[in-house]
Amino acid sequence: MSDDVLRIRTPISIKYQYSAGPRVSSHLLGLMDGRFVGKRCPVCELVYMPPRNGTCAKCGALLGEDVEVGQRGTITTFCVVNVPFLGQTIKIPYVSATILLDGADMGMQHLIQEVDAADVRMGMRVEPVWRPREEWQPSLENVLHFRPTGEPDAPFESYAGHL
Amino acid sequence: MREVAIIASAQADNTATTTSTPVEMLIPVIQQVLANASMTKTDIGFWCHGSCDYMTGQPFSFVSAVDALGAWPPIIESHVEADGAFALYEAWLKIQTGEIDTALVFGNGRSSSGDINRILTLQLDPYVVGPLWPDDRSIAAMQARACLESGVVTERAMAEVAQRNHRNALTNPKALRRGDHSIEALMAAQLVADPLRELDCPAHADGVTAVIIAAGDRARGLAARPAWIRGIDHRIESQNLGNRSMTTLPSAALAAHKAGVANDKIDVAELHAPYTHQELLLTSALGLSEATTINPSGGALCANPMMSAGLARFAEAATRIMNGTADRALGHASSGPWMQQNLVCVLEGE
Amino acid sequence: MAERCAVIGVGQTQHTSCRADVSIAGLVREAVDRALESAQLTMADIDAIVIGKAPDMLEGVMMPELWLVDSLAAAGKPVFRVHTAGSVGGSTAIVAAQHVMSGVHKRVLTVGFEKQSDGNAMWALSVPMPFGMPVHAGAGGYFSPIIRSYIKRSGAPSHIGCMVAVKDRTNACRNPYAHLHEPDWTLEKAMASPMLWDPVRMVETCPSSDGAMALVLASEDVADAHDGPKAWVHATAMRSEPTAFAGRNQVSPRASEDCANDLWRKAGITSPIDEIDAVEMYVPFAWFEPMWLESLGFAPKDHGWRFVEDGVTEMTGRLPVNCSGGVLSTNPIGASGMLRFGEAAMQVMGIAGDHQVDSVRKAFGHAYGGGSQFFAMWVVGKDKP
Amino acid sequence: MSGGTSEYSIAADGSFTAPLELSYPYKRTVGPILSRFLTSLRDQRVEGTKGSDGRVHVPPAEFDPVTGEHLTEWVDVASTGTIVTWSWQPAPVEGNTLQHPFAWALISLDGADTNLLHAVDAGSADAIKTGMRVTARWAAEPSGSISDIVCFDLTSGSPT
Repeated sequence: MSDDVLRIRTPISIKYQYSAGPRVSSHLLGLMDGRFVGKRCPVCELVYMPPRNGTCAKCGALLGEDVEVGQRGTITTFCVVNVPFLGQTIKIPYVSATILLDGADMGMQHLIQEVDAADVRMGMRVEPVWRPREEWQPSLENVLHFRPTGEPDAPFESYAGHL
Repeated sequence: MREVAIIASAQADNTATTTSTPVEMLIPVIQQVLANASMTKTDIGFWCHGSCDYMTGQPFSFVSAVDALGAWPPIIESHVEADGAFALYEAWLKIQTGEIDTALVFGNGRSSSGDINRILTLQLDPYVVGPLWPDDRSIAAMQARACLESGVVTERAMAEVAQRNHRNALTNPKALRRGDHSIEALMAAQLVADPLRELDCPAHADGVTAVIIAAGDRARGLAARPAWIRGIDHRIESQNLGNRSMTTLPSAALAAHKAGVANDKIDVAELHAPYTHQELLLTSALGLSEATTINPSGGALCANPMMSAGLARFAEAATRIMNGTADRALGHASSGPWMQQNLVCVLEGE
Repeated sequence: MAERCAVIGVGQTQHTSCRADVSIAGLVREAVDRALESAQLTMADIDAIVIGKAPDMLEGVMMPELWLVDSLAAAGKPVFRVHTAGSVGGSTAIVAAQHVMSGVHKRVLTVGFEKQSDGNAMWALSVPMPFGMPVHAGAGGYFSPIIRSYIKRSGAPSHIGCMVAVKDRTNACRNPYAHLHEPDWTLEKAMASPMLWDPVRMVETCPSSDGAMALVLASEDVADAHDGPKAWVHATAMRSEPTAFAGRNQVSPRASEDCANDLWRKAGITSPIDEIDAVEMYVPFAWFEPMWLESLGFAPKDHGWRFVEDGVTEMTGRLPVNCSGGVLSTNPIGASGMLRFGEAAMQVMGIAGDHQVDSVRKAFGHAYGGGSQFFAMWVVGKDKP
Repeated sequence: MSGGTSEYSIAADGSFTAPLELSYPYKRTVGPILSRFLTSLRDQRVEGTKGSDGRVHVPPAEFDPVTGEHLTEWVDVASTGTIVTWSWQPAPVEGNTLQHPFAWALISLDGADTNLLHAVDAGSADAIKTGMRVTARWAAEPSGSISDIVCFDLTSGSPT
């Protein structure tokens, strides 16, 4: 009875209109201008870059003033990816790291390239490599990846509180 | 059973579309309900949230809602993939266990992100019903015709429901749709899903509702006139559209019986009936009489923020108790095609 | 105060990557029928049903509890749906227990399920949001940096994760329902397993499973009248904290520590390592076993890995952890938490078969979800609380 | 780029918005009962299961909705039936079997005790009435799905 119907295809397609919300507009406009613009929480005064969905989760408060943070940052922690991940075109192994940009209080995830995966370290200083300006969109993907700056590593204490 | 009462509520203005993120919509309402109760987040023993991923198309969408609570230090919190009114039920249960004395419950929904009538198709049998893609409005329309042809409702009665709710909404600043329409105009309006007309169908909206409940003397200390939950129960019935009464709501009738609706006169009832014919079915299933004022807020016909509309009914009913305009009120929430699931709550003043 | 509540029925499905022989309803009923049988009850005896599962997008059915009503003969009953991410199975069992502890119901059926093979977990777990960052590495990419932080902080040797993986995969061979039955793992072989998300090896990750777990919870009078094995609920606890904020400790989230402390206090437990006889812990990546041992108060800070290395968490050890094979061997997301809670109850009831630990008086069930931010735990025991 | 970022637009309040489409090809294992029902449909036959109360369920119930027992007894039913109720779909949506205006109807198939939800190709809302007789229109290339019945056609003759 191998001819029996055992499995059916039931494709589901729903179209939505997504909105990033007004509070991240300055952040996205900044990215379209090659700058990292985060926001400060009016309560705890910590700087969120990126400003997530416009809120400080710790305080349950709407984020306030814009704060442009530095282009350079520190790798707080990372993982070396050896699995060809869904839709991922980068050749493995590659490094996905949490990067604490100078002046920001929260790390963000991005790629580390132009260095052997085995040489990536917690504390390593990195800088962004931007796509050609004409390709810029309102997205952190305007940054192709981060690469080492060659500066001395940041001491563990300087980012221990951000692990 | 411990005495539990609704002591405060807050709602966002219902809107047709929203650009704010769900979290940005939540924060002002959470802060407002706390302010209305003169409480701070540290006074809340338990937080419970009702929402649905398919409203925004984002899996785990409720996770970011925790960002709106300032959940630090960590909180006791839970989530139901349902209307916020079911979150209130979970909180009521938790208070009954004695573990907590206060809870903040909230529901948020966004009907404007996608085609809500299509999204609701995903609630149906995924093998032999959903794949045909019948939309929510068409399904409601089949029920409406069965009710009309069996004489359970009339076109005029449906028009009167639409007229009353839209008139009531004139005094509800939160409502999305309102107006003073003549029966003739309503009955002459174009059919959008024969036999349904536009104003027979819910005003799908984006909205947020938050409610605070508290036990016994804690409630008395927090509100001048708490809305005491004297009975609360929810029941479900078969979803099978082909093997189910189209003209009665047995699950609503049973929930009403368990909640003790008939024990005394109901002054005000806030019903989560998305379509006009469904309000008529529900009114009879709940055993409500002419003596009961139905939907002074305009109900779901004038603002139906999915996953928040039911809790909004509870908030509206409680408000009538708390401001002294009613002594006994009924709050109702429903879910599923043809109001498959019904939650009934009887509120009383002291 | 709370009414007493006991688990009097436990039932789970055969778990595998694709249960091609059943529909979603058939999968759910397989677990439910077994739970009812062990509780010596029928569907008609059940007062209320509490259903838990992870994102509806995994199967593409919105609020599936609604259309499952007929398959559960639930018309006329209260049916309640819980969803708290990966912790959902645990949260659902707790909400079900509250249906009894509140005094509202006497016989409550709860079930957690996931039919992941109908879709693809990756879809639901990583929908690319506009303006967002692309997911560079999936769940492993999210959790392995946290594991790296733990390793750096605790000074754990690199083979600890593999030791946990070998233990759980070996334990799973004693559990007929487990998804993975791989008897021939050795530490050497595990260390040679491909490094997917350095420091996480393939052997240290969990599978994607179809499966369901169901429990029958009963009030004190019903449980007393039940002549089969039972596990009394001694305490339950839940805690949540936000996914991400500046300065958050993701290795040992405060919500985890607060939840455990609250649980031990409610259960009257002063020394978890001495008073808990069996642990079913939510370990989707092997390294989380030592991390949770510390966070939950079983091991001193930075010593969790020593417990693993010294065999403390082996089935024959002082604190047997995941004798069922755990999440590392079976992972139907919506059911995984309830599997932990249910397996803990099975140890107390003495019905765990070949993975039964001797003379278990108190067992611990644990689940967590989201970005290590939602926690649900319970302690069940042989004696009334 | 993630999601529909490249198709972004900016709202009045400065919010960036973009389309987000959830589009997944779910493949469902159907289990023994639905397998037999769908296999029969592919052969242009309609079968239902008999409930513990003797009522015939079409589409088949895997479990009795009242007692919960596993249902295993099969009954052949006709591919003709009577309209129990209907509504009009003026604007078909993606996924509907008909792409021109049609009626949704609950149909009582001859020999069944439950009603089947399907489309009726009635032409216009004026042409359809409750109680009318209908006949299944089979798909030219059946695939073993509910869509093997493309829709139902009104059969000549007045309402029964």
